[in-house]
Formats: sequence, structure tokens, C-alpha cells
Amino acid sequence: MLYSDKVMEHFGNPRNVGVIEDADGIGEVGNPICGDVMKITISVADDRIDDIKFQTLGCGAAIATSSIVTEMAKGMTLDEAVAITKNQVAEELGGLPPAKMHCSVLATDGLKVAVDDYLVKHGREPIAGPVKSADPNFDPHEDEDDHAH
Amino acid sequence: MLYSDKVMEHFGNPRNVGVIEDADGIGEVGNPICGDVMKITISVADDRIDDIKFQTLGCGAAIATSSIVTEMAKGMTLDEAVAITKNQVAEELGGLPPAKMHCSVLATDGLKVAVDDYLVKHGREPIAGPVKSADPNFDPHEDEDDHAH
Amino acid sequence: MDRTVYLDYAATTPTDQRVVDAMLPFFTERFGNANSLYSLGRDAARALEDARERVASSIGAAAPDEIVFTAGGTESDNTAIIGLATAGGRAAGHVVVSAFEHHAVLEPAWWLGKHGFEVTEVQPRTDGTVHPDDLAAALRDDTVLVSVMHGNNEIGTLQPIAELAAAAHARGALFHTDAAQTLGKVDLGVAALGVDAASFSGHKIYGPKGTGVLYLKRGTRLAPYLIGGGQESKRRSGTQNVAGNVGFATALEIMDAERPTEAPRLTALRDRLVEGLLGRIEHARLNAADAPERLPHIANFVIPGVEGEAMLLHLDAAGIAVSTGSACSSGSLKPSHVLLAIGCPVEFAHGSLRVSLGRFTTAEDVDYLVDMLVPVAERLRSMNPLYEKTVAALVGHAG
Amino acid sequence: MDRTVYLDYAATTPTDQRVVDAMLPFFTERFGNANSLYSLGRDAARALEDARERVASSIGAAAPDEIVFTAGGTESDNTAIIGLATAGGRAAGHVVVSAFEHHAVLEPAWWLGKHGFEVTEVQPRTDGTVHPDDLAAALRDDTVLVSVMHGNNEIGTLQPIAELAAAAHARGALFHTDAAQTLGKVDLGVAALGVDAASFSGHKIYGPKGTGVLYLKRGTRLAPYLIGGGQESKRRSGTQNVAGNVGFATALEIMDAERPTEAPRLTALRDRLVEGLLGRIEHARLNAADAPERLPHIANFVIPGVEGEAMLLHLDAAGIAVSTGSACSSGSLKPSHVLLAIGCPVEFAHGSLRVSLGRFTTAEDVDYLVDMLVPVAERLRSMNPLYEKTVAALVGHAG
Ligand SMILES: Cc1ncc(COP(=O)(O)O)c(C=O)c1O
Ligand SMILES: Cc1ncc(COP(=O)(O)O)c(C=O)c1O
Repeated sequence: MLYSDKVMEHFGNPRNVGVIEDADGIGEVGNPICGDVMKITISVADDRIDDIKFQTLGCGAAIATSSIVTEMAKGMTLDEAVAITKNQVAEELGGLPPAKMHCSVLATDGLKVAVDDYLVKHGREPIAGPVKSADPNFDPHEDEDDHAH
Repeated sequence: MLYSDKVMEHFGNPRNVGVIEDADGIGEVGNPICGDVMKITISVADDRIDDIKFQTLGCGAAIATSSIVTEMAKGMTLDEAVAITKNQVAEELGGLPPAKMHCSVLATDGLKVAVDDYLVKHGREPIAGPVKSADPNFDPHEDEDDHAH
Repeated sequence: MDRTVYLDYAATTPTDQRVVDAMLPFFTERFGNANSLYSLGRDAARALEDARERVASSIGAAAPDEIVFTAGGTESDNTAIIGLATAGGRAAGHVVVSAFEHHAVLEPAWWLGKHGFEVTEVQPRTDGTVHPDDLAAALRDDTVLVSVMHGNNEIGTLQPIAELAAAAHARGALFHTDAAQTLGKVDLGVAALGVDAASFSGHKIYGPKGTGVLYLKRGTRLAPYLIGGGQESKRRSGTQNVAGNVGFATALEIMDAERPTEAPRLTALRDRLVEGLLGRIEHARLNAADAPERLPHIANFVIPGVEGEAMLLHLDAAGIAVSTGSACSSGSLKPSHVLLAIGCPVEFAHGSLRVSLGRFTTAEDVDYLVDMLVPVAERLRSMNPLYEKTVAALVGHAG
Repeated sequence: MDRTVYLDYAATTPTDQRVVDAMLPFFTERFGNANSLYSLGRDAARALEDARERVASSIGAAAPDEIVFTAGGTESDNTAIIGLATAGGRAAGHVVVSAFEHHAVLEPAWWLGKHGFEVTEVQPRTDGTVHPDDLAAALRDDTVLVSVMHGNNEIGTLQPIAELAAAAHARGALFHTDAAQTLGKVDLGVAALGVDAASFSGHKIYGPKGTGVLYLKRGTRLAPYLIGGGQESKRRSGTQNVAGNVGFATALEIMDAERPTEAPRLTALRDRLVEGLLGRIEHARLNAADAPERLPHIANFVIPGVEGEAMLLHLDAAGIAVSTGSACSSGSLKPSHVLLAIGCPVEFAHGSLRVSLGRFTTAEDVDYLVDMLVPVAERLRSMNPLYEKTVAALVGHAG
């Protein structure tokens, strides 16, 4: 399993680490049992993401996808931010190993939850459809063949 | 599978190769289907093996055991010659690989058949008991385990 | 990065230069097929038998033909578990393995479980040890095979194999041990252990990767796993890797020769590491700390609030090679089954750190690791949204 | 003995010095476990993936992940036969193999035959070839797998794999070929062959012993054979032999680079051998003489009235290494199953001589063999009590 240079760069120097005090929206996804937890805080102005910070407990890919998603989202309108797909995140990082694709889901989910939180807090219509992916900790290895000898 | 030096020496320089014309006794054992055929001819004087020669189609061990059995038998009384066991033949050669032990049976069988032939031709009592071993081409590998995975 | 500090000797070792030198002639000059009759083949066969004798003598086997050369620990384990259970065409029975075996044992046990056999996993206790009483309780009249590893590859605890084997034998079951991690590192006599079969791997003892040995006590029936030409006395088919097997034997002899000084040296280094790390990383814990016996070279820690892979990558950036969980399933999201088996909470199991020392490890290496780990743990904990909660829970627990 | 003439390249080859050189760094320096996350591990993983790409490109695979590294031809064959037949938990079905497969294919096929499957052996014809019509006649609606080797290791005949695979596919069966003897020696493209899986062995192509490859077409389901840590994308567990796999790839590239000159050179030498030997040894015959296609480097003879092992040992005394039957079951009394399958009478099959040429073979080597064989055959025939009968039978036959 090899990470791209870009993944390693974001992992080593993650952008926008931290917590925005008095954030307009907060998204927390994942759980420590699965080993991945991400918290995104955003401040919103004119329906744009004005500032964004994250904290992540997780693997290299979890940290790198968190970092890049904050970079991508910063300055975007809320609609644009919510539209970021896991594949865009992976692409932006120069690809992710197949076993790590779920991490990009964690990042986009975290962002969506934060935006949703902002919308709900401000009495607006929440995001249409499910906010979190069904199973961000989907294990790509589970589809393995029955061993027979 | 490694042959002893003595086996190799007898294989390379087999003693008593050939056929005694007008032999007193002839023993032929084995068959070409099994890949081993041995013919022993003996001349007998005073109930002793006066001269002995062999021809063998077979592997290194077949040739070496043929050679050594003729050396061992030469000068022996008929009773002594008939009493030579396959283990004595193998020992005399410094041992034989397990897969090749059947060859020493071929050699002792050939000798016995030749003596028996002499006895019968001379109107004497044949050797007591079976002359040839049950199955000189016994395959030591047949007892292999069932493969299971 | 200036410094390179390799501290993952339990994952693999460099092949010792003396081992490489011993192997080299068998690539280009003495290259015969050990099954060929002519002189080049006999030469290879002799080298192979010589290697077999050296291995047999090192592990105290009764005879060289108790040694079967394989292509690694995994193949030895697969062959032992499936081959012993199904020997003679047996298609059903009860098999017992410990829950913290290497996957090279667990997977074939599970395979048996799907193919006519019943499998029980015995849980080790929190001291990282499988207790003979627990094994005895798991045994049944129809138990045909028990497998408990000699030294655990993640936490380094040694198992009471002699007692466990005796318990298995008392119920008429065969006993196999995976000794990939202990070979060469502790005094290992198969007779003293009382096992019927044992697995070994070359690349854990400064030998080449892709080599292994299965010890098989005389008279033990085995259904061979790799089948074909009938090499290794019909117990393992495939043209023998003469260079590799000579390398294995040579590596083992070096281990044996150096153990009297190496084992205490590694033990001291390990103790220095444990003391240094626990002293400087808040809340860190040594896993299976109260094990009665442990390998000299492995220490496994939990660094609460830190995720293992991220820790590894930061240490890697400082030139340090260590591991988290077991090395063979990288990319896996599952926390170590070994740590879970000894009762480590799953959220902490994600933050495990296995340090394993070896022939080239120095005190400076160990100190360097601790020095580098301090800021890494701090940094990752500061990025962890749940860190305060975690600490609160820990302190609560500890209280 | 002054001269050493190795003429058993089909049994094994020396590892090319360039291959050894390519492997060396991976023993002592670049020794990481390819599954480890840190830089030494990633370096190993990169070398492994690079080797995988080179092999994939040589055999024309669609993608590198169609290449699974194994520990040899035998393991590749075992994995293919049992792993393809039982994929997805399948426990019954019909399997077809040719009767003159290597035992590394036959044994697993027989194993399947004892474990729920039905097995048909297709007979090759006397030209040493499995005819597509004969395969078609053996296929059934429930045939799940067909395996026919690409080049026969004893008689060197090439099989019409593309046609055979098409016949199998037309009936919905998978097709595997054992290409251990053809890799590097003929142009080999898995797409052109149309196979779903193919087995290769490193030590037949001047690579190290104990290395192999299983080609597995994308989308082909396989029950992995060696199980454990889940390496090789879960298709073959066990710490990868990085040095060995790099050696395999390097060896293959050298074969590819040299084939344009080497294949015609070997063909000419082989023809010189056949002509010389048949001209000077009375009653000698080339086996499968009327094969439509044959490997450049293998020629198999029957020397009637001569026993194979004795012939070998005498030639060995003259410094010549050749083989009789297949090399992997020395000590066996059984005549070659390959020769029997192509209709060679059993009494002649005991006197077979396989000569296989390679990179270091010269015209002088070939001439020397013939020169030395003449007195050996004479001597052994003179010791054969049945020789006159044999010749009479032969002359009768031939007439
Ligand atoms: C305890 C244990 N068993 C088995 C293995 C597998 O050995 P190998 O990598 O040689 O297949 C390993 C190491 O990977 C191990 O640590
Ligand atoms: C056709 C064929 N298949 C399989 C094998 C087995 O390969 P290995 O010796 O690498 O196990 C060989 C050679 O021994 C062979 O010639």
C-alpha cells in the first residue's frame, strides 16, 4: 500500500488543523472503535465557507483527506462544499490506495455534517438526502473468496 | 538418493560379467516391463560355486548388487550361496537407498534360481521353500498418505 | 533524514552477509537439482541434507528426516494445520487453536471449520499467555489437533508449550506450535517442548525470505500440502531451494552461536526501551506487562489517543521503522486481533506500537525512538478531537 | 574427469550472474517487508511491484495485478488446479487434464478426484500433442476447469493451447496451462494463448529456485491456496520473497532479450544432436518425432536395450549431466508416465534419455555427449541378457 506524494505532503503538513471557537457549524463523524474520528468546524459568511478547521484521529489517509477537504472547501459556497465527492477528494490527492478510499468518505461526510449543522442551527432547510454515507468504515477486504483447498 | 562409494565402484567395474557357456545352472529373474532383468550362470564343482557370471539389465543398484553377489558366492558351497540374504548383499555394498532395496532381492533371487536349476538338473532335491521373493519389484512409495488439503 | 533506525526485526530481518556468502555458490556454480542423479545433482542433494542435519541438530530433532523444508512460515503453518488434521483422509474432528495465533494458523483453522471440522479458539489471558487449564477445558475426546504458538509475534509473550502439549497429548491430540518468532531467539528443543510439529521461518532469523521449515516428529502422519514431484520424502513437493535452505541452516547456526551474548544484550535494550518510553509518554502502557515469560526482543505498547498508522508515518519521517499490529495486513482497518484477544479495548488497540529489536540495534537507537516519539504523540494527540475524553476515561479506569 | 557438460536445463538452470546481481541488494540492504508502511517497506513494495510489472509486460498480461508471485511451479500449479476448481466454495464438478501433465498438476487433479470432483485425463496422441478434438470429446456440461501444459517437460512438444482453451471456453470451463517449460523459450503471450491462468517457475529460466508466478486473468475467481496474512492481494499469503521475485523478473527479461538469437541457436544444436545420436546409436529413436511443434531445447530418445539410470551414471562418470524420465522422482521405479501416455512401450520407456540444452551449451558439448554415449550403450547392451530378443522384436516391429 503506497500513498501518493501529495497524500504524504498533506499528512506531514496538514492545513487548517484546529478548532474554530464559536464555529457556525460543527461536524463530527466516525468513532474511536473504528479508529477514525473527524471533527470539522466552519465559519460561514454570505453562504460561503469563510474559515474551516479540522481535528482527526486516524490513519495517514484520514489526516490527508481531512486536510485537503478543508483546503478545497475554503471559500466555496455551501452548495459547492456539499457537492464535493469522495472521488474528487481522492483525485485531488493523486489517488488513494483502494483500502483507504473510505477515508475520503469520512472527510466529505464530516464536511456535510458541519454544513448541515450550520443550516439547521440557522433555521434553514437541511441537506437533501442522507448526510452520512452508509458505512464509512466499509472494509474492502470483506468480499474475499471462501478459501478452499 | 545417493549410492555408496562401494555401489558406484561395483557399478563402474562390475565383476564377473558375462555368460558361462555350458553352465551347470542358470537363473533368470525379473522382467523388462519392470526394468530389471538378471541372468546368472554358475558352474559347480564339489558342491561349490566354481565359477559364476551375470548379465543384468537394470539400474545402478541392480548392476552393483549383481556384481557383489557373484563375488560373494564364488567359492561358496551351494548351501552357503543360497543362504545369502538381501540384507547381507546391501551391507556388503555399504548400504542401499531404501528405494533400491528391492535390487538386492533380485540378486539373491537370481542366485537361488541358478542353484535351484543346478539341483533340479542334477536330480537333486530343490531348495526348500519359495525360490523367488514374492515381489522383487515392490514399490516402497506405494504406502504414501492420502493427500488432503 | 539523516538517521535510519530499524526496529521492526519481528517483521523481517536483513539477511546476514555470512548467510548470503553461504548461499552464493548455489546460485551459479552448485546449481544442480537435488533430485538429479548425476554429480551436480548429488552435490546439491548433499548440501541439502547437510542443511537438514544442521537444522535438526539445532532444534534437537531426533533425526534429520524430521525436517521438511518449505517456502516460509506461512507454508509450514498451512501444511501443519491442514496436513495434520486431514492426515490419512480424516474429514472430521475437533481442532483447537489459540485466539491470538498468526493468521497463517488461524486461516487454515477456519478453513477446516468450514470443511467438516469443528474449531475452538482458546482465549489467552490478559498476561498474554494461554493457560494450560484453559486449554484443558477446551479439549474434547474427538480433538485431533491443538496449535498454540511458541512466541507471540505482536506482544512477544512466550507460551508454556511443554504443559500445553502434555495437556493435548493426554487427550490424544497432536500438538503443533508456530515457533517462527522464537527460533534462534530462545533455547528451543523440540523434545523439551514435546511437540509433534513446529513451524519456522527463515527471514525472521537473518536468513532469506521465502524459506521455512516444518519440524515433523517421526511417525507423525501428514497429508502433504504442496503435491507433485514428491520431494522432501513426499512431504513437500517442488524443486528444493538449495541456496535458500543452506541459507536457513547457516542463519540458524549464527543465531545459536550468538545467542549467549545476544539474548541478554537485547533483553537489556528492551528494558531500557520500556522504561524510557513509559517514563516519557504519558498514559502509555506496555501490553501484557505481567507475562510470566517474554521474548527478549519484542515490546508492544498502547499509546492512548494516537492512531497507529499516523504514528508510524511520523516516526518513519524521522527515519524510524516500527510497526503497529502485525505487518502482514497493512491497509487493514481492523485493530490487532492479538491485542483484542488479551483484552485490550479496541479504541486503544488502534494505537499500538510494536518495537522489535535485533542484531544491529544499539542503545542510541532505542533512545532515539523515545526522543522522536514524544513530539509525535503530542502532535497527534493535539489533533485528536476526542483526546480529552480519552484521558478522562483512562484516568477514571486507572483510579 | 576433465570435462563437465550440463545437458539437463529442463530440470534446472544455473541462476544467471546478472540475476544474482539484481537480487543481492534485497538480501542485506533493501531487506524490508513489502507489507510494512515505513520507507524500507515501501521500497521493497516498489521493487516488488516493479517486478510484477516487468513480468506482466513480458507475458502480455492486461495488468500487473494479474501476476501472483509464488514459491515455484509446483505451488502455482497446485494453486491453479485446486484454487480454480474450488473457487467460491465449489465442491463438485468435472475437471479435465491431459495424461502427460507434470505431477504438480496431476496430483492436485487426483486430489480433486478424491474430494467431490470428477477427473478425466485426455490422452495425448503419439505425436506428443493433445488434439483439440480429443479435448472436445472429454468436455461435459459440468466441466469447470481444463489444464493442459504448454510445453511438455520430458519430450518438449508444444500443445495447441489457443485451440484447446477455445474448446474449453466454448463449454464454459476455465483453462489453465502449465507453462513452466515454455516461459522465455518461445514467444508467450497469455492473451494470444487465451488462457485464464498459467504457471511459471523461476529456476527454469536462469532465475532462483523457489520462485514462481501464477498468471491469473482479471476477474478469475480463485480460492487462495496458501492462506494467512493476505499478501498478493489475498491470493497468496506469506511474506513476499522480494529478492527472489526481482530475480524472476530479471531472469525473464534476459530470456526475452536473448531469445531472438538463442532460440535458433538452440534449435540448430538440438537438430545436430538428434542427427548425431540417431546416426550413431543403433535402434535409437526420437520420442514424439512427428510433433507439429516442439521446444527448441529438449530432445527425448529411447535407447532400446539400455536402462536409463545405468546410462545416466555412466554418462555422469564422463562428466555429462542428462536425465531419464522426469527429474523430480528419482528413486522411482516407474517408467515415465509421459512416455507411456504417448504410446511408448514400457520396456523402452525404461531406457529413455532426455537431453535439454541451454545458455551455455555448445556444439562440442552435443558432440561429446554422442561420443560418450556410443560406448555406454554398447557396454550396457552387452550386459543385457535380453538384448538379442529386444533387437529381434524391434526389427520385427520396424519391418
Ligand atoms: C508467528 C508467525 N507465524 C508465521 C509467520 C509467517 O511467516 P512467513 O512470513 O515466512 O510466511 C510469521 C511472520 O510473518 C510470524 O510472525
Ligand atoms: C512442466 C513443469 N511444471 C511444474 C514444474 C515444477 O516447478 P518447480 O520445480 O518450480 O516447483 C516443473 C519442473 O520441475 C515442470 O517442468
